[in-house]
Parts: sequence; C-alpha cells; structure tokens
Amino acid sequence: MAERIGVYVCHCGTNIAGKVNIDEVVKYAKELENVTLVRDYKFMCSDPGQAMIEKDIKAGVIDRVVVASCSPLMHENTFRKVCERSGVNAYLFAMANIREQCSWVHLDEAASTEKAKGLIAAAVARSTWLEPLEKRVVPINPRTLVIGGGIAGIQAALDLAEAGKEVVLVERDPSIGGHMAKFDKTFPTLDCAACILTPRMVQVGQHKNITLLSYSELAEVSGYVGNFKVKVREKARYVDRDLCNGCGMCWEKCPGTRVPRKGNVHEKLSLGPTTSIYMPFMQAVPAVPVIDRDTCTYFQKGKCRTCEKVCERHAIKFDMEDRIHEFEVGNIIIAAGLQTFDPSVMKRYRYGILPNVVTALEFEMMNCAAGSTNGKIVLADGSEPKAIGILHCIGSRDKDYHEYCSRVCCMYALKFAHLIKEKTKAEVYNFYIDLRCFGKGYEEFYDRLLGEDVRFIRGKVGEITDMPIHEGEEGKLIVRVEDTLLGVVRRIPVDMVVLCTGLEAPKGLAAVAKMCSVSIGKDGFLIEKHPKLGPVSTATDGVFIVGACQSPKDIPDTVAQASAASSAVLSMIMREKIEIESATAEIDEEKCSGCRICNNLCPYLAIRFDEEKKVSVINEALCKGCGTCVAACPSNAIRAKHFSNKQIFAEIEGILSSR
Amino acid sequence: MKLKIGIYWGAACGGCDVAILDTHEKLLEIAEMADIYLWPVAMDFKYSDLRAMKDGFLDVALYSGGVRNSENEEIAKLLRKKAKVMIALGACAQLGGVPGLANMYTREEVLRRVYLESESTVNTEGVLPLESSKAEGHELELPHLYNTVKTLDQVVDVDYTIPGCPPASLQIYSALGLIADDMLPKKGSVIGAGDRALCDECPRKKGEKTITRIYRTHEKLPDAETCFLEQGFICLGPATRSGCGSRCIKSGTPCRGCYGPLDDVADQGIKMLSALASVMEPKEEKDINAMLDTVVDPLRTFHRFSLASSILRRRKA
Amino acid sequence: MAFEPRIVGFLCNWCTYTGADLAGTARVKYSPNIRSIRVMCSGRVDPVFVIKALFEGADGVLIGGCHPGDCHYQEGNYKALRRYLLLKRILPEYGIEPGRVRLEWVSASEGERFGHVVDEFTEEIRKLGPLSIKESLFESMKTDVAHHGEEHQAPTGEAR
Amino acid sequence: MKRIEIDPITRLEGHGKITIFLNEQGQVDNAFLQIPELRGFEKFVEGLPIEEVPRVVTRICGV
Repeated sequence: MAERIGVYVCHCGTNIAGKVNIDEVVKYAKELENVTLVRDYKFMCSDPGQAMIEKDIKAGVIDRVVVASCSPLMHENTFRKVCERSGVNAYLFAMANIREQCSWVHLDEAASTEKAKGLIAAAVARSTWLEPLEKRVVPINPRTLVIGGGIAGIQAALDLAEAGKEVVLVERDPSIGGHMAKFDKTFPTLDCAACILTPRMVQVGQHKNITLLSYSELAEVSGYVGNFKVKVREKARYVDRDLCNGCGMCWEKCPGTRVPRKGNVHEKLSLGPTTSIYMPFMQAVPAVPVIDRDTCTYFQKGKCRTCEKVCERHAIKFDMEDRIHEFEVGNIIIAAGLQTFDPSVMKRYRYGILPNVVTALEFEMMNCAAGSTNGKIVLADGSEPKAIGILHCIGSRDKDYHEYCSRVCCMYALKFAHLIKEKTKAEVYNFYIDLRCFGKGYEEFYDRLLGEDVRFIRGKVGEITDMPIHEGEEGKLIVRVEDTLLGVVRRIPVDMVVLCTGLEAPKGLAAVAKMCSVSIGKDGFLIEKHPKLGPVSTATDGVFIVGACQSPKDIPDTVAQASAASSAVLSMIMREKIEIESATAEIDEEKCSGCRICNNLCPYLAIRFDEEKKVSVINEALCKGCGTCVAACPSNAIRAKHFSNKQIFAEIEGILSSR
Repeated sequence: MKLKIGIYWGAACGGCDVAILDTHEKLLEIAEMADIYLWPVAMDFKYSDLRAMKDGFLDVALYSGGVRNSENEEIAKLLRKKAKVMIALGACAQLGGVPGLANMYTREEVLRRVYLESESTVNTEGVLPLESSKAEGHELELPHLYNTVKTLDQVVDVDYTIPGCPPASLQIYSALGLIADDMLPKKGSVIGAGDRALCDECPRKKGEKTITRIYRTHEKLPDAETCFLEQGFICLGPATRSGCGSRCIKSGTPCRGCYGPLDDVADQGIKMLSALASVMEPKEEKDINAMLDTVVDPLRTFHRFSLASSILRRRKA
Repeated sequence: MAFEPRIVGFLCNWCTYTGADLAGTARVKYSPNIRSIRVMCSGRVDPVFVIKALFEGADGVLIGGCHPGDCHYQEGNYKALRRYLLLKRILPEYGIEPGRVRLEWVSASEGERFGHVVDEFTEEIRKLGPLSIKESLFESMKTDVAHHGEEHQAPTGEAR
Repeated sequence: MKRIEIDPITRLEGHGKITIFLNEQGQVDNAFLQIPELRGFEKFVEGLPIEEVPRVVTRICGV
C-alpha cells in the first residue's frame, strides 16, 4: 500500500510529555508501516502546530494524518479542519488519545509510554484503512407538514404560518378541532372551550400559508430531514368545498340516518349529527358537510340524491373520488392526539349495559351547549339526576390496562363536579385513588371544589350494580367501593356514573410512526429524543412530536409543546441547510441475501426491505451510524463507513503491537 | 488439451468423491475434458505414482478432507508441488468440517476415547497406535496423528475453494468447467457457489425477525413456509454461502452451515452468534439468560463445520 | 518479569469513552493495562472483535456502553448485552474463562467508576493469568509435523 | 528380505495400506493391513444434542 501517514506527537506542555517518553514514542512510530514522517511538538493544537501539518500536506509529503494528543472529543474537529483546508479529506484523519486516557490517568512512566505506543500504532493501522467520506449538507425545505388538527396541530400550524412559513395541515376527521372542540369548559379556569378554540380554527381555515387537508390521512412519507416527500389521501366527501356555502339545506332534507335513534337520550351523545350528509359540528372548519357513504340512501340503494336536488350551488358531487396530494416538506410535526380508553372491557363497571353509566367524553358532550342535550345534565330518560358518582382512573394506573397516569382525569373530574353543582342540585361523589392537581391553579381549583360540597371518597371502585340490597337502593346504580380512609366497604347509590376514562394512543398512530420513522414505546405513545432535553424532537431528524401522542397531556402542556416544536422547526428552517452524518452504514446489494436479520434492529427505521430486489436497503439520510446492524449482519453485507471491520481489525492488531 | 487432474482425500469421508461421481452423465463430459492421474477411492494409483510426477505436471488437484495427520499433510504438500492449481474441495478441506470438531479435544483425549474407553472396543492391554512399531520382527510405520485438525489452506497455498458437505455435484461440474475454459476468477476465490448467503436462494418466506425462544427439532413442528430462524429454529443460512440448492431447507431441516462463510467474514460461527443474539427479544439480563438456556451446545451449533477455520481454531489446552 | 495483563477496551463514544475522558480530566488514577478502541455504540461491537482481540494477545476484553435506557442510539446496548451473554457461553468451550470478557455500563459522568472498573478488571485478569492464545495454539501444534514435510505454517490469524 | 507396500489401497472407502514382507525365496513371509486414518468421532459426538448425532455420524463415511 502506498499510504503516506504523518504522525504528530503532542507534548501538551508537560501534560503528556511529563508522563510519556516522547522520544521513545517517536522512535517507535517511525518504525510503523506506512508512516512517512513523525514529528513532535509542544502544542499540536496551537497555530504553529496546525501549520506544521498543513505544511507537510501541502508539500505533498503525507496524505494521511495521525495526531497523538488529547481526546478526539476535544480536538478531532480542529485537526479535521486542518486536513480539509490543506487538501486532505477530513475522514483520513485519525487520533490517538494519549492524554485523557493515558498520561493523565496512569502513574507509571514506562507503562504509560508503552500504552502510548500501542494507541499510536492502533491509530496508524486504522489510518491505513481509512477512506475519504463526503460531508453531506442538505437544504431544508421551508414547508412543514403538521399531522393532526387538534389544538396541538392548530397551535403549531399557526405559529409557523404567522412566521411566514408554509404549512400543510392534515386532519383525519372532516373538521379540525380535535377533542377540545367537544368540550364545554376547560379546567381550571373554566374558560369556554369553543370561545378560545373557534377563532383559531377559523384562522387556520383562512390562513394563506396553511393548506388544510381535512378528512385526509397520511399515505406515505419518504426522504429525510429537510427533504421529505409526503403523500396524503384526501377522502371523498362528495361535497365541493369551493362551491358549498354551508347553508344547511342538504342535511335538513336528508332522509338518511347516520345513527339509529332510540329513546335513550345518552345514545345520541357521542354521535353528533345524525343524518347521512352532515356537518360534524356547527363551528366546523372547513364548514363543509360530508356524505357518509355507508348510510347514504343513494350510495346504498342507488337512488335518492335529495341533497343534490336541494343544493342551490350544485356543490354535491356524487362522483367525487379520493385524491392523493403530494408535497415536499422539510419538517414534520406529529400532533396525532389521543383516543379515550374504552371502558366496556372492564365488565365490572357495566358500561354499555347500564344506561346511566357514561364515559367522561360523553359527559363532556352532554355538558356542551351545542350538544344534543343543549348542555343539560340528564339521565337516559331525560330526567335530572339526584346523585352522580365520578370514578377516577378508569384504564389508567391499572396494571391490567394502562400503567401510566393519564394526567388530566383528576382535573376534569373536578371540573365535572363543579359543572354538576352549577347546573343541578345533585349530590356528587368523586371516587379517587390519589388526587393529582399539579398544574398552575390546579390545587387552588381542588381547594375551591372542597368548598362546593362535593364528596371525595378515596378508593378504587370495585363494581357498579343495579341490584338493590338495602332500602333506598331500588332504581339506583350502586357504587361498591372500599373507602380506604375509613377502611370499610361502602355501597353508595347514585343515578348516574361518569367513568373518567384515561387517554391512550390513538388508533393508527403506529402506522403514522412507522411512516415517519419514529419509535413507539411500550405504552403505545411516540418516543421523544430525550425525556428531558429533547421532549419534542425524535430520533429522526426533522420529525417532531407534540401533544398527547407523546404521552397524556392537558391543554396548557399541549400548547406549550406545540409552540416548542414550531420554534424548533423554525430554527431548522432559518439555518436553510443541515449537515448530516457521513459515517453511516451501507448495504452492498451484491452481498445482501435478504435474510432480514437487520430489519428490526435500527432504532431510526433506516433499514427497509426492498420486496422487489429481495435485499435490505439503508436510507443513509436516516442512518446515524451506530453500527448495530453491521455487527449483526452475518454475511458482512453491511459496511460501517469510518468504522469498518477492516479498520477495527487493524486497530486491534495495532493496539496490541506494543508490550 | 485435456486437463490432468488429481483427486485426493485427507481426513474425509469420501462424500466429496461421491459428489463427483454424482454428476451422473456429466461424468462423461468430465472424462472428456480431463484425464485423471490420481483418485484413490475410484481408481488404482499409488503414492509412488504421485511422487514420480514432475512438479507442475497436474493441471488441477482437488483435495478433500482436513489435515488430521502427517500423511494428510505430506500428500497435500506433494499435490501442491505437482499441481498448477490447488483446489480445496468440500467443507473439511475448506473449514475442517465435522472432523474439525475434534479440536475441542486434545490428541490424547481422542486416542483414549477411541482405543481405551469406547464401549465397543476390547483392548485389555491398552494398546494405542504407534507411529513406528515392531511386529514379528518387522518395522511398521503409521502416520502421526495431529493434535489439531487443520484446514487445507493452513498447510499449503490454496488457489480455489469449492465449498459444501458435500459440494453439490453440479457445482463441482461447473467449477471444473471454469478451469477447462480458463475462466477462473482471482486467486483465493470460492468457486462453485453463490456470492450471497443461503437466504438468497432459500424458498421460505422471510420477515422481520424477533425471536423469543429457541426450539430443538423435537420440540415443535416447523411451519413449512416460514423462515426457520423466525420460528425459533437455529438456521445458519444467513451466515452461510449459498450454492447448495437449499438441500437441507427443502427437506425440512435448517441450514447447518456446511457451505462456509461469505467473503470477508472472519469467523462464520461467531458472526452467526452475533446475528442470532441481535434478533432475540429479551432485554433484561435475567430474561436473556433464560432464553440462552434454550441454545444448547452453542460452540458445536455455530461451528458445526467451521471450528478448525475459526479465529481461535481450537479449544485452548 | 511479572505478568501485566493487557486489556482491550471497546468503548462507546457517548458514554463510556466520554466517561474515560472524564476520568482523565479529573486525574483519576487507574491501572495502565487497558487500551481502548472507540466505537460509536456498544452495539457496533461485533463478538468477532472480541475473539480477534483475544487471539491477538489481549488477556481480557472490556466492552463499555451506556446504561440501559440511556443508549445514545436507543437500544444498541441491549444488543451488545445479548451478544455478550451468548459469547460468554461459548468461551468456556474454547477453554477461555468467561471472566476474561466483561461488559460494563459506564455513563459519561462516571469517570471515577471507569477507573474502578478498570482496576478491578485488571486484578481479575491478573488472577486468571496470561491467556496467550496464539502461543498456546503454537504449542498445541508443536508436534503436528509431517515426517517428510517441512514445518507447518505458523498460524497467521488473517481474516479470511 | 523384500518389502512390498501397497499404499494406498484403492477403490474402497477409507484409508489403508498393506505391507507385505517376502522371504529369501520370494514367498510371503508376513503381511500387514494398516489403517492410517483416525478422526475421532467417538470423542466429539460426546455430549452432542441427540438430534445432531445422526447428522454428524453420516460424515463417518460418505461412500
């Protein structure tokens, strides 16, 4: 081999020279294979030290550089830059750490000198096998994709749009607004949810920098930070968005029934509008109705088209089809939100069986002035309840369901208690495990509730039953609970039970995560880059996560995260370009057998299986160069750039070459 | 010009020779392209014939079997001298093969077991083979049994390797074709086999892999369509060169590694060990160990054919 | 001369290598018997490297990674752990004490602990004595000589 | 005394040599069959998982 390696041994004043015999080391290094020259100097990192290297390179004496000095974590970059400006690729530089891991930590001079020799021999051997690598700088597309149009997505989209950056906002439902749009009041301030949310929704709908794709789902993501290619499937709503003026004639005349109506008031709660062509809710954005294909008389039976006839603007388009939109974006913010726990699996609470056992979300809708009860709290038969039990931690803090705390239930339970007290004369019982009122103004709100004649019973409810045993229990729901403060089992008759169902990762989140190369934790939520220092970033550069899809969160925290993510995205956009890892892994297609050992190993999901070629492929833009797949590949088809087997083998031989 | 070929077996079972014969009617073509000058299992030549040849007389030598004793080494060296191209034929010559497993023991342990302790041996006087002995006044000599089984390339310079235990017959035929047509690749190459691992030709469906436990053959009936490894059966396919035609896989048995490692893989067995450990599910030390308890006999499993060619080559005495 | 163990360390860039640097900055003193190779993640440590190091003359090998849950690459250290535990099961069959290979989680802030780990490991290896794999292989083949042939070739350990 | 070595014996499985000693009259005085090959299967099948044994011992003879 014709490598010409220059070895530069640094004294670091006396830091190295005081413990390592420099002359001996220099003499040893001169004998090593491929070494053309060896020099030593007081401070290699100083300007004259750097100039020494520069001169030797420019004189054409050497084409690779080894510096034996401090840790690469200290000065690798310094010397790489020297190489670069002298015309040698930065990756042809190797370093021997003879200070932090040698002269500073050992007492014996002879042993330190021997060790220094081994470390230098290793660096030289490694250097022989190093290969030049390209520094990769990629531009950042200033457009951002926001997935999810709840309060998190709305906030992030508006932050970016207001800063003058384009945003594509994708929402699965026909309208943006998410869960917050279903609430009446928000804790602890009791703001009216609609009053604070609606203006923002409208702003999103009208903003010139926001492309809103509602009733749409993410179909495909490819590419990498700064340069993602995204496909979004917009489902056919059969109503032309540009023509519709939201007059309401269509759904007034629609004979179809999206949901069967029965006598039970509660059965309508979660279902919203009932006709087949419907507006999701009155403040919906976009304010365009949707036809539910599954119940539409025309789609099911072939005739009707009543809506089409009554629409003066001819906005109904029965021939509309799903559309695929393609975008290029630089960053992605996932604000996919949450779904609430389905308590029907907890048989003992008899949700779905007893008519007056409702979930928290149903109770929210009952309270919402725009809901089907006009905000009145009523039993299934329409009458007013005399006592209501609120059960905390349903599906949360429960090893059988979700181990985590859902973080919002205590507070919304208190809010419910307050609303009940405000709207009815009913007795309110809160059955809790612990009350967690940790946010700003939360504890104060709890304190206020204690003064509102609300009863708190500490205990996890064992059962809800309608079987009376004692007098006064007939026609009631009986809450069986161990009052752990009194140490007795109690039976408390109520008329209505509200289950404070926890929050969980929404359906489809895993698919979105996979498309965006984000990992999912055991709890089903997305995993952030660092729990403390990278709460909205992910392991994949250019992909950010906000709100409840990261973990259960209340509105203030969600909004804070959304703004954090949008500022992180802005910071990316402002840089205009970003340098990405060069020392990545690559798969030699000619060698890959398609065994798929590596497919599950990559935390960044950079490895994909090409079904056509039957080989695994690494997306080098996603690869961070950890090398795990390389160590696993049983046929050495994967190569780690800058940490190849050859380079490491050479280092092993070199490091053991001195006594 | 017809090729002059010599075929020899060292510490081998003769399976490689039979694989040559198994080329069936192609054997006639081989006979047309080559004249055979040595092939103990099939034809009558003596060592004296080999010694009498001029150096470089043979165009090709095919050596199967490992190097287990002084005779093996001697003939290997003789063949090397007499042949222009030296080919290691089969797993034993390439990797040491199954007999290479003796490297887990010393020469003495092997001799003791075979001649003194074996249940079927009656040897009341405790006689062990002697390299030179006197019997009824006559001097007799036997080769020296080595302590360490060696691969052919640990003893002589090998030009090419045809892997397999045994090599697929058609692969031998095609490799001989390369020689006859003067199409040999660069020295040191493996010929008569694929460039990728066995999974490339394995007909089973392969998906992402997360293995929760290892099964032995009697513990579970394998699904006939899915990758063995995914089902928890240790299959060396991912670490083994293709070219055999997935013989074992097609007869319902996981690959055991006879075609040896891929190019640039320093240690087939350890590499497979790494791959397998990588796709195991457990994360906690306790769970990992519980799962590893289901990996029986790891050294011989990962190094079924390749112990003598592994980096460490043998058990440390 | 008294036996001085030679230990090769494979240290992950983000935790153990940084921790070892911190030991330096804090002037923690520990035995000079370890020589480290920096890799980006303990997940890069191929068991073949460990075997190679032992073959090339290391008496012990230390693999250093981030604590579980702290891996810079999320899960590389778990893969390292599984490979290490399986490798340990094969070593005795090679006649190598499993204690010669050790995996330690040392974080970037545990400079002092890094020193302790090296000191402790060095003493353990010292007790086990020299490994001398190559020498022992030579020794095992000393009598493997063909009658008429030349000496067998010395093991080279070249990567094939 | 004349010594004739048939080495190796061929066209059969396995390694062998025959050494024949002739007396002055050219008659066979003594003949020895020697088996120079040993691989040690007896040893290295010890402790092998039982399902592996049939797959290993088939390598005793492939003819």
